[in-house]
Amino acid sequence: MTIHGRTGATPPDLTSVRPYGDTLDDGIMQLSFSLPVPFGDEAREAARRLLLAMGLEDPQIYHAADLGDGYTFVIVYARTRATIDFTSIEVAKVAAPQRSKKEIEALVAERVGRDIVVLGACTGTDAHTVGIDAIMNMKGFDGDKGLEAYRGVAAWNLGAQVPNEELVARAIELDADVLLVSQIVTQKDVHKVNLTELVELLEAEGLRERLLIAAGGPRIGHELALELGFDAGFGPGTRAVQVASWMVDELIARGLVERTPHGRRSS
Amino acid sequence: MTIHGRTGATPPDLTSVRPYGDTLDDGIMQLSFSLPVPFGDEAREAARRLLLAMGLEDPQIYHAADLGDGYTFVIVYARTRATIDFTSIEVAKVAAPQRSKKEIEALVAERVGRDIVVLGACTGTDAHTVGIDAIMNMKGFDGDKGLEAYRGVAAWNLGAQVPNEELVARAIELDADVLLVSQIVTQKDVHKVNLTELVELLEAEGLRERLLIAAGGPRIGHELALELGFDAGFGPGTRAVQVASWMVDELIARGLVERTPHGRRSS
Amino acid sequence: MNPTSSTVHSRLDLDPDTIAACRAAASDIADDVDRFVRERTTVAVERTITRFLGVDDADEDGTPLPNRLVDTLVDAGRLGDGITTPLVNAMRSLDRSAADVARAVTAGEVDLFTLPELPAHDIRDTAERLTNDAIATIRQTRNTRAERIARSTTHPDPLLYVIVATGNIYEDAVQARTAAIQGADIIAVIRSTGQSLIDYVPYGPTTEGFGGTYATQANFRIVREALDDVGEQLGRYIMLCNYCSGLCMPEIAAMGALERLDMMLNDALYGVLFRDINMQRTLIDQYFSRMINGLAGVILNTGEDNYLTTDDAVEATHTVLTSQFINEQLAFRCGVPPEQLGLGHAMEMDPTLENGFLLELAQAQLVREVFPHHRLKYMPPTRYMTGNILRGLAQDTLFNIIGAWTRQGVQLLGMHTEAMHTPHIADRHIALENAQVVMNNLRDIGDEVVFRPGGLIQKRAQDTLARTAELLEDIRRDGLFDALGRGTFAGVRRLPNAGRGLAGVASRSPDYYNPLETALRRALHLDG
Amino acid sequence: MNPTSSTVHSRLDLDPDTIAACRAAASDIADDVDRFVRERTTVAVERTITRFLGVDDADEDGTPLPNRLVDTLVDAGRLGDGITTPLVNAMRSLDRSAADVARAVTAGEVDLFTLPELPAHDIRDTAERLTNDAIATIRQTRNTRAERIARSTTHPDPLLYVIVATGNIYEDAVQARTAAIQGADIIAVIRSTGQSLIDYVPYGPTTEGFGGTYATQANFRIVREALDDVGEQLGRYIMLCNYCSGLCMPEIAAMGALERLDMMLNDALYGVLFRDINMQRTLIDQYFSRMINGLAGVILNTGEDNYLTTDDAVEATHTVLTSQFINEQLAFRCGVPPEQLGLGHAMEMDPTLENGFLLELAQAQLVREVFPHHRLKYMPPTRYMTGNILRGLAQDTLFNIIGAWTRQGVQLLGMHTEAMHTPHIADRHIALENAQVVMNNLRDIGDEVVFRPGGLIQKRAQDTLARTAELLEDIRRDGLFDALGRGTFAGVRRLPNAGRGLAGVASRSPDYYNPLETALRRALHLDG
Ligand code: B12
Ligand code: B12
Ligand SMILES: Cc1ncc(COP(=O)(O)O)c(C=O)c1O
Ligand SMILES: Cc1ncc(COP(=O)(O)O)c(C=O)c1O
Repeated sequence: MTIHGRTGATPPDLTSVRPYGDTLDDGIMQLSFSLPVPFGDEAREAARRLLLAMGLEDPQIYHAADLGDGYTFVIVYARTRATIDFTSIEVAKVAAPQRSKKEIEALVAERVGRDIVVLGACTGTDAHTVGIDAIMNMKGFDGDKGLEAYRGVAAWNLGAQVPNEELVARAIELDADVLLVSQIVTQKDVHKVNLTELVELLEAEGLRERLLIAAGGPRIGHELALELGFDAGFGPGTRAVQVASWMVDELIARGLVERTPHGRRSS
Repeated sequence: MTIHGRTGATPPDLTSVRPYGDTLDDGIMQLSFSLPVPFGDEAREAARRLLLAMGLEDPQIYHAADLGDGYTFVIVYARTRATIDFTSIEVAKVAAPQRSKKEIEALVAERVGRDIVVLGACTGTDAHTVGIDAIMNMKGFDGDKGLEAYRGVAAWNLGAQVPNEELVARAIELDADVLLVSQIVTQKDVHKVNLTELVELLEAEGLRERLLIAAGGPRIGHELALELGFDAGFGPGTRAVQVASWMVDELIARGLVERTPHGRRSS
Repeated sequence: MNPTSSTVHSRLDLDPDTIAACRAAASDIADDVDRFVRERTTVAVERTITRFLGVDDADEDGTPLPNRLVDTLVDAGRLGDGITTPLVNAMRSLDRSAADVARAVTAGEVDLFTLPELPAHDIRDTAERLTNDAIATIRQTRNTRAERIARSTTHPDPLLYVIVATGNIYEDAVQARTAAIQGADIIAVIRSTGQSLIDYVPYGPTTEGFGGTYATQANFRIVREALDDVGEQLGRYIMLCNYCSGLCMPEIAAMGALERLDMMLNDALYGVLFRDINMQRTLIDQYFSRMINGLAGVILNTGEDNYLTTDDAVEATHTVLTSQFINEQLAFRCGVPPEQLGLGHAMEMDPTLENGFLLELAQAQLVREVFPHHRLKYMPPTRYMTGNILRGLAQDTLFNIIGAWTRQGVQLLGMHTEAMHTPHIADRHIALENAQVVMNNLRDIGDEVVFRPGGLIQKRAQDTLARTAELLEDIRRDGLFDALGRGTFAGVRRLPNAGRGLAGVASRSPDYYNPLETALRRALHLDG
Repeated sequence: MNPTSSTVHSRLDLDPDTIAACRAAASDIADDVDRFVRERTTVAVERTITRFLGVDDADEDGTPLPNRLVDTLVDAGRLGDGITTPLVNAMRSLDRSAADVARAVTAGEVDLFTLPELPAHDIRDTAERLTNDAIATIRQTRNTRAERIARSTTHPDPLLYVIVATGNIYEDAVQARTAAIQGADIIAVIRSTGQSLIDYVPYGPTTEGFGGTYATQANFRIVREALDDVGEQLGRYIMLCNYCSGLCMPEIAAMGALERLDMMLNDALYGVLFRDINMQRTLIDQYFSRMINGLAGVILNTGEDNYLTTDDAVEATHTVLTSQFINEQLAFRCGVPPEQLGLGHAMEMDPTLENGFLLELAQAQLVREVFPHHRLKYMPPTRYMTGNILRGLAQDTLFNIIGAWTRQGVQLLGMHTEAMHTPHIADRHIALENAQVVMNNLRDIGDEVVFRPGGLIQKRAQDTLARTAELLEDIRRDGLFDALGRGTFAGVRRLPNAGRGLAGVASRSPDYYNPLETALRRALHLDG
């Protein structure tokens, strides 16, 4: 990987990268936070010491404000000595090649020979449908059509606030190949709870290995999804075509295209 | 020290204070910084790992932007486990009592009995006079008159970009009691260099003990000033009346009011 | 409250006849709904009555006693008669309070429907006395508010509104206080995700919620006390806001009336579109709920702002205005005066749109002029907020400019962290500071600059108004249910017999008795 | 370049006669200065001539050879004769280049004043040839710029200007490139504190500066190359800016002409007021310096924006306009056309001032209308910026709104960290994003809204113009030196014989010879 633009300037050592304020390796970071202590010089000092305790150097309190009732907000700049080896970083990415809708449809026709059944839902108490609609619905997102528009895909969008139990029941009923789960509300990690529960339900039903499951949402990444036992994760800005490409690839790779209805198997 | 407003809510443990996002002790901090690595998933991951290396937990990349040419900017929220004992914090403060201009003038008349000679300057290459003018000049700052307006004070404002040597020479010439030094430019800690040099020059001239020196500026605090060998430091928002009160107090306390001209002593 | 009034020259050069035509169409639409509603009742309406009669407690499983009581009514197949007769009958027969009767019924000690039936006039006497007490209590609360507001200092509109949403009512109270100290005029306690879909109101103080805190009467009281306390210190009356919309609209309105909430989100259409609540159920609930809000002097907020989170703000602004016209009329039918009517609208265009600010400005001024006496609630950018909190701060700054420029009634402050988390304590501080600085710095801009006659801003507003008039005619012709079925609002389609809560609806039987409704109508000077 | 021109109707309803009267007064004031300047020269002017003749190097102590050469002139008491005659005489006598002569003089091998004097016409022939070469070089650079700009894409005004100020020219270049990629149109390399007070221009690439990086010819070249390179990739011409003001005005202008700088801060009054440079010295320097800028096609920026950092922006805006009128005339005397004239002004009111935004808007529009064809440079909030970077971002957002609204020529982007540090790499990014989003989102607001006739905005502008006319009359009567002595500008008093650099001034002797000045005047179509 090449770093451009530092002609004449010392190049960064990518095995030991540190934040850059206005000079290489100066380690400068901006921080802001609140403390449950009354506003005043002591609060500033507490903020300073906290940063020192965290190993930051030269903390400069740029601003402190009284939030009232014994709370103080601060904005600070400080320097870190920490470094990171950038050359050793490898990020798990959804592996599917970039294909067009047409190519995907051709692939399904050729290699699958039947409709792929896809169920989408926003689960738990989460009522944010815009994301899953963008992936599932005809209209799609940002000019990219959703899965409903694909020949060779039977797409069912179950909408919002779908309990995991219901999703699993519908998966059995419709003999689904792929479940697409959206989780937008993440407070207190409720998305992790919801997603984990789904995996457990599927395992309990003996279905986990027979279908693909993918999660998506603004705070979901591929790595987190894998961690939670999903097959893929899709973050902000995802388009249906990416999901479709991955799903077809993976169904073929896993030999899940030969159909044995779940319903029958689990009965 | 009482914390109000947490009726019914768990009160903070002031011996072990941690940042407060929206729940006591959640440890949430906002950070932003740039890294000299090309924009992309690897850059996000580098930012995340850097925070983990710093001991922060659960780093969430809220935003990453391509700065071009191999640089990436990130905005992150994360949690710290660090705590600070707020009850043990004591901050050195300029000790002088709050007095009015009238009271100060009366005190000078009664206890000093002559004009206190005060020199003000913005030293080195620093050309920011607004701060020192606010303290020295008749007009003052925010409705508070400057030292020129005080009976019993002979105030000399030498202006900007005054070399330390010249300030010391004028101190000798005018037989100064107090030197007030402003430092606004702080890049690469040039203010510390300038202030330290002044102390050394005064010591070399044998003058250090015979006068008071105070520093001021937006990034100067009392503690820093003490560290650098000054008698006091004044930060943003300082008013002349605070400086005057401190100066009279301190001159009296140190017995510097009995006049032995420096000029004579040092000759 | 606002500089523009119908008598004042329109800054947008709007045609008063078109506005009048819109109102006439909306009035017909509302009459239609009104007829439908008056013939029906719901479990929530009946539970509300028990609350006014003094039932407020839960069984050991946490099921509130109003639910237990009304469930027996449903089980008996007598929802269409209303709860009042059997409940008051039991009170009189057993000489016990409503609360005691409820406990006895819950414990299985008493069966409402096997007790001897007292003479109708006996029941009615007691019921009317108890009802009048309830009305008096509401009035008393309203007076208390009025007295406190009279002592309070104010600043120019808009009022500054922020939310707390920690999930823990005690943390909420802490943060509500700090927000008040920082200058907030109104504090809304956001509900936990999912509460609007449960067909009862949780009981007691709660400390576990996701993305919000349960609306319970105890929780209302805790924050109300915190705000009264801090308000006294500040010399300002701090308003408290919560949510009626959902499956318990009138019950929560009742709780709000008792605990002196000042503002409540109250919109059946929101529940239909965004929570998939059955439209029959929630429109009936809304009706009773809004009468209670009306008498309690509560400012009621509608949810049209949400439409632009799922529909396109450039294309679909006329649907917002259309819905506002309808919502206005629906509220008028419940005796809610314009001053208590916080029609919602929002700034939701993509900030990268060239001249988008001018379109947003046109829309905000349009709503302001069409509803000159209403305490409009102006909602901040949400949809196009991203994790880039610094760009977000700029978006919120632009939003605050428009709020001041068009003198909105209530400015729901944008949070620069909107895309990522419910507000942290510092986020509100940053938002309040931004609003205060910006609004003060641009205070009179609305008076000092004029929209170019025939320019982009005027044309945009006029065009939106014209499209609104057309759409209202369509709905007048086909009815509101049909419009909802076609996806007119928010791009969401809903059918009259689908969605949650339909089971809780019943036609009123000839024996239906609801003296509270009668008393409310009387107090609100509503006909019939 | 801008929508308002003198023929177009004034949005502020300004009186054209008052504007004309201001210009007439300023013209007289400038003539006065012009007369004064033409009779004098300075060490800096003479050093500049040596640079154009090809001297560019430093001795082992780092003293530039132009200084060494001109010092011998001063030591010989012959500054009033100018350097051209002795230098060209030496070149001709020794048949060596100017650079070689300079090295020889520095080495003590040659004494300019003991060489035989060649006939005057010989000297003049050579001098004029060399001078014409210099003029050709400047023209060539100017053409190169024009060609590159012709290939470049543009966006609506204002141009976006950001600074780099790391102290290390290589880091500056890195950051200049990233800023260009992010959308900056102009990059200014800020100088190290104190450079403006040293009476020479440092030599070679430098990596150690405080609050900025030394202006050296090598440094100019490094950043110019970086910007040409990145500009090619982007399909945009990226302008480079540096500073003439100080004790070396014309020398730096010469370096800028050679290295294709596009914009230079060039204002003697700035040096007088904010650096305590002697007014005689710097006005003479400015004169020569501006002619060079003028011919080089460099946009020249003045420093009136700074006045409001020490004086009060509400009370003293008329002093800004007054100085701009004078600076315009002074620039016209040097052949600088309006298109190259970047008069500076700023947004510097306390953001907590009620309606302050309206006053700032009035001022920005006033300056825009009074100088319709000028590439006005609009400076961001600095004085009232604090360590509260989030409030700062809002202040900068308001500033960007006014820039777009009044179509300024150049928008110097505010940094939210202004109060605390020179910009970090991310700060510029944040500022550029803010400006782009905001300006696009409000693009045509200036055309779509109108100031209320007779309203606060118009009145404020008219009042400022009236006070300006009065003040210009006073200065016409008493002269510019007197005005500076009275503290008219920036609240700072300066006396004609005080301040730095007076020793470097001399009256021109009857033998004074400066063919470069003559050639410049000719090329710029200036009389006499
Ligand atoms: C629109 C919206 C709403 C609408 C939802 C309407 C609807 N029908 O969806 C309404 C107004 C009803 C609403 C209500 C609430 N909301 Co809301 N809402 C938003 C908002 C503004 C935008 C979300 C959105 O539509 N994004 C656009 C879509 C296209 O992006 P996306 O969801 O990320 O989807 C993309 C990718 O992530 C991916 N993707 C998503 N899912 C999936 C699934 C799969 C399988 C795949 C492959 C890909 C994929 O592909 C999509 C296209 O690229 C956000 C704030 C924001 N700016 O993000 C808050 C936000 C999500 N809401 C929030 C909350 C808390 C609520 C409420 C609880 C209360 C409140 N604060 O308003 C209620 C209750 C909601 C509930 N029970 O779930 C919080 C969540 C906080 C958190 N992180 O936990 C947010 C962040 C706002 C906030 N700061 O408070 N909300
Ligand atoms: C005004 C100003 C200027 C004016 C100065 C005019 C003048 N005659 O003073 C001009 C335009 C000339 C200028 C030029 C430059 N400036 Co300047 N300037 C500022 C600005 C906007 C405001 C400073 C100010 O006047 N504050 C108001 C006064 C009242 O506050 P104060 O100084 O803090 O003083 C108070 C207290 O600190 C205290 N105090 C101060 N001194 C003393 C002394 C004593 C003894 C006591 C008791 C108390 C005391 O009391 C005062 C009253 O309460 C700041 C940015 C900002 N918003 O702060 C940048 C700033 C200070 N400038 C800066 C720089 C780098 C420069 C330049 C090098 C280039 C540039 N970027 O513009 C040049 C060169 C300056 C030089 N050689 O020193 C940087 C400094 C960065 C750093 N931390 O090192 C800043 C922070 C801007 C930036 N981000 O780049 N500047
Ligand atoms: C009218 C209305 N009611 C209720 C709500 C909140 O409802 P819930 O608690 O279901 O999220 C909103 C939120 O935007 C609203 O606009
Ligand atoms: C006209 C002008 N010249 C020069 C400068 C910078 O000068 P110095 O390098 O002396 O700080 C400024 C800075 O604001 C200016 O406005």
